[in-house]
Amino acid sequence: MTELVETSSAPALSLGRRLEIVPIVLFAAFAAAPLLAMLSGAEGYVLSLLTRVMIFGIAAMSLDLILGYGALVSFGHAAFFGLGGYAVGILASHGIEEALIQVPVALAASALFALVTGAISLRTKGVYFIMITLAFGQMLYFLATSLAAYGGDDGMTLASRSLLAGSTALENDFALYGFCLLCLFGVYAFSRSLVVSRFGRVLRGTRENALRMEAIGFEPFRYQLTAYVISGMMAGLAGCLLANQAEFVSPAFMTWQRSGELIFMVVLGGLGSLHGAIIGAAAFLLLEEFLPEILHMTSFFLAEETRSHLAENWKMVFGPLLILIVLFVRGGIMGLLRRPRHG
Amino acid sequence: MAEPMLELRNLRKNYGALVVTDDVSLAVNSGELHAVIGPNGAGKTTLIHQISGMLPSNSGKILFAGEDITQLSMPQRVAKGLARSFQITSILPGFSALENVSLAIQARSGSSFRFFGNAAQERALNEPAMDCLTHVGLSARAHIPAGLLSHGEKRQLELAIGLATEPKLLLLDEPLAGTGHDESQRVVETLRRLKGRLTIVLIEHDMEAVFSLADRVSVLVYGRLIATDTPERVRANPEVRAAYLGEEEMV
Amino acid sequence: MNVTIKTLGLAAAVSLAGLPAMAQEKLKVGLLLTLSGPSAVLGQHARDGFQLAVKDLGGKLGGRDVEVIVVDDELKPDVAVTKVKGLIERDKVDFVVGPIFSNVAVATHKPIVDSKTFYISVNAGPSNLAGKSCSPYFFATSYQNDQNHEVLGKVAQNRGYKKVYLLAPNYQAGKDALAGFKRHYKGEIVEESYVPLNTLDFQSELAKIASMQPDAIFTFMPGGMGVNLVKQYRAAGLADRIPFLSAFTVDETNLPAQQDAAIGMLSGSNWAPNLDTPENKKFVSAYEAAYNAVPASYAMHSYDAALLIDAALKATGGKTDDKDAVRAAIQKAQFKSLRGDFKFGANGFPVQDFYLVKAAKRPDGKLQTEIVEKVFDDYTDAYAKECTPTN
Amino acid sequence: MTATLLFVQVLNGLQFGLILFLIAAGLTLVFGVMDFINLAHGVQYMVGAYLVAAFSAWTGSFGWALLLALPTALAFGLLLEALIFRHLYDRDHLDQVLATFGVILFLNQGVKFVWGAAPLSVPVPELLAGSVEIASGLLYPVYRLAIIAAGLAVAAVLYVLVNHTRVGMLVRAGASNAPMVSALGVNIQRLFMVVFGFGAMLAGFAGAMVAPILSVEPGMGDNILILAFVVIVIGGIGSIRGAFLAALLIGLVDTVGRTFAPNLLRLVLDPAAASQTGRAVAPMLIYIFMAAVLFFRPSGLFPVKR
Repeated sequence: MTELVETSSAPALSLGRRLEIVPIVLFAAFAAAPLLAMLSGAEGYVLSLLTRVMIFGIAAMSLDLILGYGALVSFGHAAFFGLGGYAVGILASHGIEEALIQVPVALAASALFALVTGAISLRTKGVYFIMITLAFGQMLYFLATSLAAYGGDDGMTLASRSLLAGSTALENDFALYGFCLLCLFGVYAFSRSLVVSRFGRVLRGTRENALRMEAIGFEPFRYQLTAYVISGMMAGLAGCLLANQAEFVSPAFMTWQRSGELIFMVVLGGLGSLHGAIIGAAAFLLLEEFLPEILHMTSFFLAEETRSHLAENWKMVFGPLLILIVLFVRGGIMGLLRRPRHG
Repeated sequence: MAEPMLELRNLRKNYGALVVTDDVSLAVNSGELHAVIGPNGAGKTTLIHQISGMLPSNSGKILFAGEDITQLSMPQRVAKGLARSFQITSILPGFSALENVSLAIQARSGSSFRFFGNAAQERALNEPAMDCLTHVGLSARAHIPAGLLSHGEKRQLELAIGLATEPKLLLLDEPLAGTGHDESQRVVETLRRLKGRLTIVLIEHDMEAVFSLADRVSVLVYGRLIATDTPERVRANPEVRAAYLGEEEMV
Repeated sequence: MNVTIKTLGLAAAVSLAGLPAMAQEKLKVGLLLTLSGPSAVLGQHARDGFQLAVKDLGGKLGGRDVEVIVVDDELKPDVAVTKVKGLIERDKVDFVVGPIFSNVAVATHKPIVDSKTFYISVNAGPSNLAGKSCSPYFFATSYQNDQNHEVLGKVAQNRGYKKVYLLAPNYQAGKDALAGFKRHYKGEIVEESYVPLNTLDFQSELAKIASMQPDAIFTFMPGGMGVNLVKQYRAAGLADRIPFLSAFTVDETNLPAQQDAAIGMLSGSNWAPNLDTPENKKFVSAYEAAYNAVPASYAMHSYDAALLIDAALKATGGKTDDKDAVRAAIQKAQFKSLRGDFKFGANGFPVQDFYLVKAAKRPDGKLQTEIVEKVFDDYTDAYAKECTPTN
Repeated sequence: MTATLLFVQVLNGLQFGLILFLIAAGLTLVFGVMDFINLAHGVQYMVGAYLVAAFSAWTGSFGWALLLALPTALAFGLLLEALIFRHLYDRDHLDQVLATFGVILFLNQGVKFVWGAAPLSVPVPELLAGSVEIASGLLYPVYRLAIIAAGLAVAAVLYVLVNHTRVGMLVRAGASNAPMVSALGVNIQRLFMVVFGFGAMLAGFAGAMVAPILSVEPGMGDNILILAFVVIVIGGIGSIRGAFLAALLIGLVDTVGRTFAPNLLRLVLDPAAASQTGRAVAPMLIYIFMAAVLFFRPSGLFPVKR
């Protein structure tokens, strides 16, 4: 009987293997990017942009964990970004610049916030869940704007990046890039392990049919809350990194628009594939950065003034682009990657 | 006889003025296959929901193997050995048939707060799951996504999932509903094989199946139990005949 | 002149970077401004003012052809940080001009001055950049944020108002504004009221003001909030009974929407379109002709920023390599500022005159602010003494 | 004096709440009947305001501008429905969110493209320009009273439409069970169109009504959209009655709470701490209120039975 188990699971596995090429290429590209950055002559800029992509990739992936695998649409996920950022900022302003202290504090704060708000939010379902997570996100946002001692609305600049076990290595853009890549990979590997683990299987099962899961003896609440806490901690980690990348913390990290952007990244990349979320984050940020220029370049046949006008109004192109993606590409960018193989 | 496996004492469920089940008292003996029949709208499914813990009761008590479980949640009751199926098939359509069952095995074997290791490849889970599938005759379809199974196969699968929780008591809500003749024969066969090995409470409209399988039959009309007895005597009960008159033909 | 939005994409930057670029000959100036969202109009004034100056100077600054690269900070500080790195490292700009908002200035200050690029603010003047965190690479052609508010505080004090009602949005700039007002006003403050940012409806505040009957109100309500407040203040019949003092609330970016409701309302400023100098008259009429709007102070600051760069580079012979020489040239730059007298203090902020201005309708029907009286002469900001330039 | 102040604040809360209701009504219907999350509902409010601004500049009369803006807003809503939204009804919520966010980006930039970034202004109509004195020295603008009257009138019309007409019956049925309605042989596509167009027009009407008192600017619909979502969630999705009460509650909590929260805090804290805490808490009030409502009533105050 066990033979049967292994042989007939083969087709499913090979399909899985074929798709494995996407994350491999993705991480290889991230690993190779610093070389490219050195050649570009604008390494600080390229690194800073790609570091941002990876940081948002972590945050988007953390959201995908509960959104794609748990069907929990958190509309307040940017709050964790802020928690992570402010943990770094506030500790640094009191002279504690050691990442080995800052990061655990950030994770603990995120976990606590997720535990409390998650326990309340998970009482609700569907759109009510979306809105109650938004409410908690907004509360934290307004709390941050009222922290006059820490810059209030303007936010605060970090004197320097965090120390890593006493060394100032992270001041180097390459080192920070490497550190973020390591975090991204770590979070990715953990998430991949998580979704196929016993825990992840319960989470996925709950997404498909919560009642059935209860009828075989699982309390969905406990698993969803745990997932929410884990996801919040990952996003909190991303917040620590963002504070270090921008060397700056502000309430703007946690506006509801930012939470919305994270959802868009996940959906854009394709739900429930983890690396899809990273790709979605990359697509979103790179489009935001380069769409104006792309428009400017591709409209070479128009008058210069019209071209700048077009570039300035890039959102008039970005908007319809999103609509077209939704209408014609099911399953986001990962859906697009998958499609030709299925013929 | 030892104490009953399941005992209901004056169980009641109402939505405002609408009383769905009223003063239901019933004892199901260990090892018995106990059928609950009644016309449409009699409150049979509600009764199952109350017993399984999906719906809270307004008053009354539920005792399971002598223990009061009235206040326990559904998952807690499952952990005590009380499993159920649903009238409208409830499975995980995106999971393979095997995974559907092995999740039920997972629920009772060790912690599910494990974040590492591929659960789909745990032999300790897959092998007993495969046994359950074999038991209901679905082993050949183990790796098909459950959503793609035929209706009858889904009913079989639900049975397998129920069995996988290793219940002492199995609550089955119309396991034959919507199945074709051949499929329903297969389910009846499976039930016959299970009979005696565990206690079963069966709700079913198919009277042929009920009277061929059941040790005892209870009749629920307008939320009240009007009779509990052996199939033969229930069939002869004039009150039951009156309740069913015009509803459907008694066998 | 060659005004372009960033011309090279990432891919292009990567492939072309090795080549000796011809553009190296050109002077590059990055404009970092808020050009999207509700506050975009402020950025537009600043952008247009700068481009007008470049045009008036024949497409050259300090004798060099100039390429102006405009980027939108989207009013997101962390986005701005990345955009700034792009300007500095990819586009290799010699100057960054901008931003409008203080939070963007605070966030981008470090990467810009760390790279030893000159940063010339055309509006934002947060207190720490004027004081403790001042930098030899940061200059402002505008003011320190508090100064316009101080003008009104001084006016309220001079006019002998006994009771003043203060109103500001509940965020840092709002708190700074009220602090600035109180620096020179010593009378009674009947209420210090903070409303949530992006408040649209001030009816409840107006009810409180009407019931308290103060001698004047002072407020800081930038953007759409200011439009709403002014219209509602007028509609509530308060405008003729209780003087309305404000900063960044009644200006040329808001007047087209406030219309007649704003007429007679008082503000503090370092300039007004009707300031009587030949340069200013020429600027205002040229701006109106080109952009069909009366310029606001943002346009003036950024026009001046271009004049400043032009004057400084003329002094260095067009060279930008010797940072100390450029800095010295900026510090001492001689140019005809649109506002008349202009010189830099030690902290890189201007020492200038401030006026009480009043919204008025011109004969042609357009609205603008007009000077009522000079309040401060050669005024230095309050934080300059905290600035001890080091690097 | 405090009593008058309270009265004025209640009037303000009422006015704000009614504007919110006009927007939330369409949103809750579209959501309840079609199970469609329309983030672009806020930009329809903005479009209404811009239309009135444009038409009143053209005709010189607010009345004419309003008369022209309403059908245009309706037509615009129907155009969006036909071009984009119709293809999204059977998609999951996230797809709808993403696509309608695209519409927001496009239209926010679009109005800036057409009308410029500077806020526009609409004069208060001559007829309603004055103020009435409601207590000595306390003036209240007539136009705001007109908004309250218009809002209540629309609410009454909606009540009649939803409860006493055939379309209303279908809408109510659709909110609780859409498949059943289509099984009854109703052209569900047309019902959706009607509901959608009507919702768009209501939002446009709200935008048109506030244009004379608020600045008309790009992005003006974004924050109000979030508030409208707060309203429909508190009210219970699909419930017009719930939206009405929740909108008034939110209006009152926001206006009255903001003024009196610091006063209440002063009872327990010293004045400085009270005003500081009050300042921090004020903007959170409606969110705290929403979280509290959902804590005790996870499906809102008036859940539609499904």
